[in-house]
Amino acid sequence: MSSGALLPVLILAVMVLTFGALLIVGTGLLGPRKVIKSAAKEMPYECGLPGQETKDTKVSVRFYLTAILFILFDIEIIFMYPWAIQYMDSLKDGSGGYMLGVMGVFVGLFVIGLIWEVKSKALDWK
Amino acid sequence: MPQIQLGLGVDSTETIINVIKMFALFLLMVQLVPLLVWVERRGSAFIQNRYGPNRVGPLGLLQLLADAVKFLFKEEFRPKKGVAFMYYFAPIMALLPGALSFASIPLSVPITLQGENWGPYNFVLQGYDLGIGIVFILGISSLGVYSLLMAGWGSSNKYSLMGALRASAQAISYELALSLSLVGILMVYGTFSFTEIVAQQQGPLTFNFMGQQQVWSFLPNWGIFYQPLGALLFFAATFAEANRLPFDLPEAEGELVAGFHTEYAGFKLLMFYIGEYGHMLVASCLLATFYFGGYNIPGVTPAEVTAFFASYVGEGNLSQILTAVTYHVSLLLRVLLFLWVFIHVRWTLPRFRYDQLMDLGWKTMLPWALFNACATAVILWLFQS
Amino acid sequence: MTLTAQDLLFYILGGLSLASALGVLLMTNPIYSALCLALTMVSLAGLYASMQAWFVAGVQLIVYAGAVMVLFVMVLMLFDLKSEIKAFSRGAVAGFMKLVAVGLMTGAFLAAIYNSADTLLGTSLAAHVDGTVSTKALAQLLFGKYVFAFEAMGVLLLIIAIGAVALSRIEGGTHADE
Amino acid sequence: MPMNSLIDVGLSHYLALSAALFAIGMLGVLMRRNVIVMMMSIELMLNAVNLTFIAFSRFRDNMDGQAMVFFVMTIAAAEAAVGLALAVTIFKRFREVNIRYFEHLKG
Repeated sequence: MSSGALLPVLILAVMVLTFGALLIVGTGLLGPRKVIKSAAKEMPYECGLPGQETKDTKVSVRFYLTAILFILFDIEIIFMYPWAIQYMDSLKDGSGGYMLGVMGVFVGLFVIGLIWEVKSKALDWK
Repeated sequence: MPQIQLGLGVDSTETIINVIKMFALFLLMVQLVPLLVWVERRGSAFIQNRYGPNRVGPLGLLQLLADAVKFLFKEEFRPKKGVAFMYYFAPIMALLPGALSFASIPLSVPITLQGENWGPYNFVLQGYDLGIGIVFILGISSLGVYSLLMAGWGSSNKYSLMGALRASAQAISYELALSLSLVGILMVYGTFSFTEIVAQQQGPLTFNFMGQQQVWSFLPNWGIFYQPLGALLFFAATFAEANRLPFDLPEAEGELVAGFHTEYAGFKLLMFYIGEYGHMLVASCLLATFYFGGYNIPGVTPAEVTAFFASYVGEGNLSQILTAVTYHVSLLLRVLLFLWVFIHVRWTLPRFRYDQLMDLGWKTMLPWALFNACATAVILWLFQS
Repeated sequence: MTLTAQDLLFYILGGLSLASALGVLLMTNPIYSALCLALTMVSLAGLYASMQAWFVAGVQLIVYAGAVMVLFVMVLMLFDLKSEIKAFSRGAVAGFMKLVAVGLMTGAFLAAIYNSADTLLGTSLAAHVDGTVSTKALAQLLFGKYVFAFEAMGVLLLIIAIGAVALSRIEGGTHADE
Repeated sequence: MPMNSLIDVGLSHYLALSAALFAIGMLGVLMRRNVIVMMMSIELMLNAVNLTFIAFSRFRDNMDGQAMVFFVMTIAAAEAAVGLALAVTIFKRFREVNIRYFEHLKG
């Protein structure tokens, strides 16, 4: 099996999706047929309180700010992967110091960004 | 019809064997849920000094079979205002990350089987061997967030949407610490593929200190001795990724009823559990592969084990298969140990509050992971020169 | 005439990415179009992997499908955007003109590709490239030839991190007094 | 290797696919009214360009294409982050994510 072939991944994904779909359709068919429809049952579950469908729930800025900061720091980590992979080789052929310097500057910017985020209370979840 | 060369095997029999092996590995993960739920209920009972399920079958083992059958026959329910497609696709999507990641982890030593008519065929207990193991698993586990968001949005319930957003915010914050702790592993091993990482962990602990080789033969050459802090960060981050206590606030009963899977019942809820336990299984396998020597048995090489079985069973397929089984059992012991740690922590540690949880992720785990990566780089540079 | 795994992959993933790209365009509910775009990103990652660009396929999965699209879906879910009736801009004539313009442009691209099909072919292709080896070659390039661009990326990401937080804190605005 | 041989997939097959994706992305930007969907179409166009880079890097056998894809991804993600932060701020102010409201920014 040539290592690195992508087709098995697709085959497994299709198998998993059909397995899940069969499960859902199967439980649908196996369950009791005469489903008692009642408004109370259909309402979203809110621990017994009558559902108040307020127009716009209080929108917290924190969620999408965390997602934005996640993207930016994730890319900085992804840039570290190629560097980490060849770090041992560059140590062996003597260019370790240069590699360390290049990544030191990059990680320095990463740390400055992180410190600024923490200090600017962007990540406080109060 | 053009003859299709799939990447799966030399001839059609090998391809069929590989496809069956892949599905068997997926079923191995799916049937793990009843086992782990049983261990969890008995274990928590043991911790809280009570019995746990013991009515149905010996030691309550069949309790899970009874639950599964009960779940199968539950009434099909969907909230009226729910978004049908997303409501049904979310549990299916929850299965995908665990299955695809588990299939890429090597579970045993590759062996070669030889029959009279079918040629030498090397068999490895692994779904598929992608050259880039680590990056693939990180990519697939970052897709797990979609099943949370779809479940939250599909059940059109204010609380489950909030639970889904909280769970995904937590999952992505801890993914940073997870991928940063892997940078240390990449530096030490210099490769992405799992088989090479496990191969580099054989033999006694050898590292070069100030230029000359140091061999400590009493310690195995495991990753934990190179990356102790990395292992701790990795394990803690996988707790948060799998929404396990102490990081399971989004699903906590007290907080948001049951978070994103409030409106789910029956087998759909069980599929979310399969996803969660699958994530736990992958995390334990990764921890064993990176830091505890994968399927290596310290002090013994695969050739010796095959020779040992050959002396009893005679040269041929059986001794090869027995070697593969022993190496698989050695990995399984480590994985079960870590799964027990997952369960043990659930019943001993209290739950974090949400702001503490996010602060821990961003303000302590991420800086420590960064420190670990930089410290590894500097130490490697010092030791190397 | 053997259909190798790579051709099969190209047609499966190419079809999947085209279908989901059309889904992004045609779905009126923005959340469905965001999920279709996520599916496009995943199928493109598969296409990169089928072209033996292993590390970039992984990065595409992690960065695009796993981070950028999660941000889009989260923003759409936070703001509770139902499917809009007037999803497409009005004006049949304007719409038709846009379609013609894009059609002409794509036709020009395809004609250029078709005519230059034989000149574009490069050297013989390595059937299988190992993921780690190709990433090391990429790293040599990234820290050798493009080291300045690499540092510029670090600065860009720092600026965006500060900018996004500042943007989310704006209270007033030109019409704040209304 | 003219394009019409459908069996062995060459460089021009990938280029044709990325041209189609680019056209769909452009149509998305021109036709849709919702700002966030327009930004998604821009992401789609950037991905089509990435596909071309990877195709050339694969069939001309040099790695510069993959390094360029790295940088395009960073810039696209940064653009998406700032674009969405802007759209969210405007949405909170005007309660509407329609492109027409953006003229208020003329100031």
